[in-house]
Amino acid sequence: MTLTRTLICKAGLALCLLAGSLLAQARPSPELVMQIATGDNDAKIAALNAIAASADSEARPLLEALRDDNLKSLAGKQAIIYDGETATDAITGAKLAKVPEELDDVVTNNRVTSALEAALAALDITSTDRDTRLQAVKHLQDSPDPAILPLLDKALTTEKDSEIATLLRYTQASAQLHHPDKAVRMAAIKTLGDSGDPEARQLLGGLLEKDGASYKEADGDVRLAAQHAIIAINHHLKLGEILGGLFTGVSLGSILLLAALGLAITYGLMGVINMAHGELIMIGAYTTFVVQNLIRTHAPSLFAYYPLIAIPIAFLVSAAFGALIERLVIRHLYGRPLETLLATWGISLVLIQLVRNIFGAQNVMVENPAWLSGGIQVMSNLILPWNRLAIIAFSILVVAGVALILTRTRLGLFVRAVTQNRQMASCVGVATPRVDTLAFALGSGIAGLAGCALSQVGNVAPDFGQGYIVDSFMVVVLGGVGQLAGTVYAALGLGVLNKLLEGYAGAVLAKIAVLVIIIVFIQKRPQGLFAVKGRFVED
Amino acid sequence: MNKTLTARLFGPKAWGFLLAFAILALIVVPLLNLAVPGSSPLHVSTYWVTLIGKIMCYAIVALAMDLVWGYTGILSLGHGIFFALGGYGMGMYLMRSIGRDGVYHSDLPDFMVFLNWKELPWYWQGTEHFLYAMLLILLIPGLLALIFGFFAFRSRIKGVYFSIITQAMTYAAMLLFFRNETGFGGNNGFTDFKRILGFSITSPQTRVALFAVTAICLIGALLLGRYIVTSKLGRVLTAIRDAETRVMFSGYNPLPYKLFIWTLSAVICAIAGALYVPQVGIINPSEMGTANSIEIAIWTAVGGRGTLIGPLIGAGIVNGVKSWFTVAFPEYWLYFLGLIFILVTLWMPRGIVGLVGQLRERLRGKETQA
Amino acid sequence: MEEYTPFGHSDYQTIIANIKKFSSEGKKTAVISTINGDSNVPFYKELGNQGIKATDVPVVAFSVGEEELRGVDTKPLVGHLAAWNYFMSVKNPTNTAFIKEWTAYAKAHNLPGQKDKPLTNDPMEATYVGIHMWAQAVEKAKSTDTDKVIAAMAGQKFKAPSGFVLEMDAKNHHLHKPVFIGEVKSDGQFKVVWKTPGPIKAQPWSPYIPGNDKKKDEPEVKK
Amino acid sequence: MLSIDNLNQYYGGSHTLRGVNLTLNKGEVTTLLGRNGVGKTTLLKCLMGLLPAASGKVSFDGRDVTRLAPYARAALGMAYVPQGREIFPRLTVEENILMGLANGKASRGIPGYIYEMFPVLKDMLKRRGGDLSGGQQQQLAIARALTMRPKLLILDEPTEGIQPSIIKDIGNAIRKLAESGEMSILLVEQYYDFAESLADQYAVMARGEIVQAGAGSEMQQRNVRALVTI
Repeated sequence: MTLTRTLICKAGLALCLLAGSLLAQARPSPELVMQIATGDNDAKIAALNAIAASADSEARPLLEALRDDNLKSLAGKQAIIYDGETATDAITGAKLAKVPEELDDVVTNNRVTSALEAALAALDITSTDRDTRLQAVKHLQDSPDPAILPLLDKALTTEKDSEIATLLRYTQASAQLHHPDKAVRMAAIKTLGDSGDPEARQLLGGLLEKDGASYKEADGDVRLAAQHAIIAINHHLKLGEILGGLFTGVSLGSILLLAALGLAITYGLMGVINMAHGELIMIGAYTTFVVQNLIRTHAPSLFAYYPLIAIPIAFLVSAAFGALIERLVIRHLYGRPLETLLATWGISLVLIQLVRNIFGAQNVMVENPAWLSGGIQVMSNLILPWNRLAIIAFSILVVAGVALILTRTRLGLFVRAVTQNRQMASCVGVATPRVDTLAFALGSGIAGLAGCALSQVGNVAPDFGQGYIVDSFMVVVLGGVGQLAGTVYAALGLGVLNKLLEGYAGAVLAKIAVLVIIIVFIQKRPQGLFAVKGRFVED
Repeated sequence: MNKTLTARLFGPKAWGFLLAFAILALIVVPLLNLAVPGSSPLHVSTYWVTLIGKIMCYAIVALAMDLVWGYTGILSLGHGIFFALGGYGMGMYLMRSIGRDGVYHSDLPDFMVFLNWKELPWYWQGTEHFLYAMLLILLIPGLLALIFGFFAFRSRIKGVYFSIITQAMTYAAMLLFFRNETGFGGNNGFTDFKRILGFSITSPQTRVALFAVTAICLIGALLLGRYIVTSKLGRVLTAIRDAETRVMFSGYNPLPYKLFIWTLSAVICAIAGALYVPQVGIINPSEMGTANSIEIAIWTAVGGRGTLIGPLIGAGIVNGVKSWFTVAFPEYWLYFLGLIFILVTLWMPRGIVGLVGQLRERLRGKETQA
Repeated sequence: MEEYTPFGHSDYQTIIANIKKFSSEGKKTAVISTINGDSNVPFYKELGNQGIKATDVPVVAFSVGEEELRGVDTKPLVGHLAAWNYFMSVKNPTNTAFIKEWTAYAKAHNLPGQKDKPLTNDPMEATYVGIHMWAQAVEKAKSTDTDKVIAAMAGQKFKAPSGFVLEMDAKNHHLHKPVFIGEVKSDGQFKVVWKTPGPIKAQPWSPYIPGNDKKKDEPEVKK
Repeated sequence: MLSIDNLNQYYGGSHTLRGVNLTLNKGEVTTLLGRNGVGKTTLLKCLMGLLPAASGKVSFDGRDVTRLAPYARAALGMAYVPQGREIFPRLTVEENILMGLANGKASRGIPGYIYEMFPVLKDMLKRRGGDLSGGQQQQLAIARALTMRPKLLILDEPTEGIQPSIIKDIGNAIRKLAESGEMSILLVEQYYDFAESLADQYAVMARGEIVQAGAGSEMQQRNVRALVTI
């Protein structure tokens, strides 16, 4: 693609030179307009590149019309901008008295869209709005073209913002690699080497290629500099890869932690194997979905904050379901853990079908609000997505919250006392059935929180809780019953281990290996990582 | 309680029932299917023969589950793996029996051609021989159970922990079998069988023969179960279930007992799987799904744990209802199944057999009062 | 590069990272996704949030249609591709009627999800065509006997919502269907960017895979 | 204060309590004696509701409590210091004592008299209950029970396995509590001298029955020692 694009760019450059002065402010020539409206994709791209190089702000209506699917052609003879109401001639800008009937769409594909974005970016590079300029320079960075050098030079002279200026210099350097002046080339190589960008590595690699018998870059010093720059970039990329791997592990760990934390409480306290735990997560996710929809229709201005609003609601809804399950079913099965397991499995089936009947079997759409979309670019090859960062932070908060509840509140004190000696707790006046219900509701509520968080990374469907149940149990069993710290370490450990193995063996084998490792580990330490002697481990 | 119940179920009346069942399964059904014309109201269609045959396989599985859960107190949530391995063992033989009649007319099973395998993997060698395949069906699940059980029981993993790791094992195996590279047909598994021991697998005669073999195996499993639970071994197992620590203090090492019944249960399961595959005509990794294994437990619980007849009744009723429900009200099947799970554990801890016992006791109580 | 995940996999961080690394090595990169079902949602969410745009690394999916996109926020996915024999966005009278019929059905039967946002997709269209063809074959055979209907199926024609008259191959009983390639739009629909001029003959064996030349597209006639 | 009326209990096939009758008075220490396995602890567990009574009646403060759960009895003012202490091993000493306030609607502080009675606990508030010595655990268990401000204090062998100096402290504490006149104390003991020194009233159990009862002052005279020692 790079090669063809360069060729086309050259063609574009030629066109521009023909058109006269580089930065002229005039309507795009009729030839260019017609090329965009009626030419084939290559012609469209050539024309768009030409417009990009000229950075002609007069071309903006034309480009925007193309972007918005408003550019039409009339019988291949006339280019018309039609916004649904009025039609104007794309060349003259004159308004048409009557909207013609037989308008053909101007079809674009991804390559054309790419060129179009570059052209729009070229116009935006001098915008007064910082974000617009930043976006623009990011687009231009992808297609460094010597033709836009004058544009970049001009932008650099006025650019005050250091982040944008760095990007501009980088883009400038990318475009200067074939500059006739050796000093300019050396400087450009240095800039690229410092960037750590994999694209720059490609560009630098191009200098070292041979064109027949001779190198494309004739000067040996320049080639040596390029080689060093490539090595520097490789180091940088390796670091990014390692950090990225670590991040994915921690991110998976935080998800496992959220999913397992509620289970750790219900299992640790009451020895209740709650197979419906996954469905409580699912209920939390559906609650988030409902909250999202309600806010979208009733309070659109708050839409950006809907996940925050959904958090307490998801907690309460799942907690209510949990309390209900405890009161109706689990209460009658204490001391019979295996029966509880089967009964709660039954509950999970009923809940799945219930949600299916209400919301349908298909996935429902839970949108990331703008602040949870995209990611932060930490290194050239390392983007940390906001939704994952938010979940890591959220899981830390939830763990801290649970720890606080357990150590600093009366309920927490009672829960710990009941876990250690149920009969004695009752004898000193703890209403154990109430503590059971509350603790189960707390564990279920945390499952709801997990559902709220998971809706931001995964799909939301009636049976999606099933996907987490085996993993959650592994985390709890590995961590050891009744130990919050054990659950945290087990979740993070499994997350990182899983991702580490996935890098070598692929997703399927990694998953199998993790399961086998857990089974073997449990044989060695049946009490888990951080075992305290609990009553439920024995029976 | 268990002993008296078992004894009662194997009193003269029970032998009579068993004989009646044997006659029904081995003579009456085959006759009604093969000899009575399809137009007659007495005709039992091949659909029913297959369905009942399938349910009998499930009944054998439930019985195997009961030996470890009902009698020994070990709840396995991974019995599906033994069932599936038995099925795969039979499937390998059936795939090889297709010979060159597959879509690609190759010596290799179709899926291997499709996946561009050039030769048979080593573990497929010899599977064209029926007896060797039968040996595999017994040995592979048996060995797996033996090794897994040895380490688990030696570490004194019990109760819920054991259940969870059996679930993990089966889940891992399912992922493994889903892979095309594992050499068992990936997610499609094995299907399109043509013949077994040279007989066409779809012919009504073969189907009835398979049905009869399944019935014989079911009766055999029942008699074997009876022999075990009424023996000294059976009493030790029940003692392990009720108070393992006390058994240890009485000088018994529970390990060999648990290991024996666990491995035996796995092998019985595998036999059921091997009988299941030729009747339904397909085996794939979904048999190892989490839900399948848990359902086995519910069949046992519904019928009545710790009794021999209970699991058979449970498997029959749940699966019978399932075949009817999933056709008549597919929307509500999960509600029904879920509620069975909940209600049986809450109100029928001894299952249907226990319920019958309770009713009988109450009736008798009234009689003596009167 | 070829990667597989377990069914129901929900963590695509590593795979997306691998795709990015692959594409950053300067090769022109496209992704062919055969991900099925629910896993598509986490895949596309991760794709969007990791900043992979269709303009850089287009993803062509073989089993992502209108129904799958229902559960995804499509804004970051605009421009990714899917190949099907039918898209809901295809404009022709048969399709308009088909959508209208389905909308009415979903509303009348109070189908959860569908009643608020009725969607049609390729598998639905295929079923619709299939059932109609079967009915035609039954009429032709004047029987529901399996073998007679199979014989009558050969060469059945039906005007499908895709806008073409589909025909069942008389010999191999596959359908001759058109192929569309669509780009995801922000509303979860597809913009058709390429299509075959008409239905193409069904070939079970791709001629582009070596070794398939010996495999016959049509079964030998049974004796 | 507490009256036990024809209480019967069965465990498995055996009849563990046979028609037990006993009345405790306010401001008095009642000691219950008997050899091992005669049903003393079973009786206490029935009193607290940890074991169900098969028949008979337990009334406390004029209320029938026979079917109440342990926590409901605790709320009425019955406190139990079981054999083996059964403190919460992984709660701190402070938290263990605070558990005595579980009944209260709001959490109050630990009452000061607890530290006056058991000064050793004050220095160990942050230690884990399980890390304490046997005698300290015993004091902690009594402190926990007293925090409940009970009307009836039930003690099961508080001297078992405890060093003599602490036994003395515990004896003094019990005496003081009885003398305050607000509470009735039921003390199960095998250590005869200790029991005799505290008893206002005594009862002797054998094979699930109360075989002898009377005023504490008569114990020596009626040679109770011979009934309980081997």
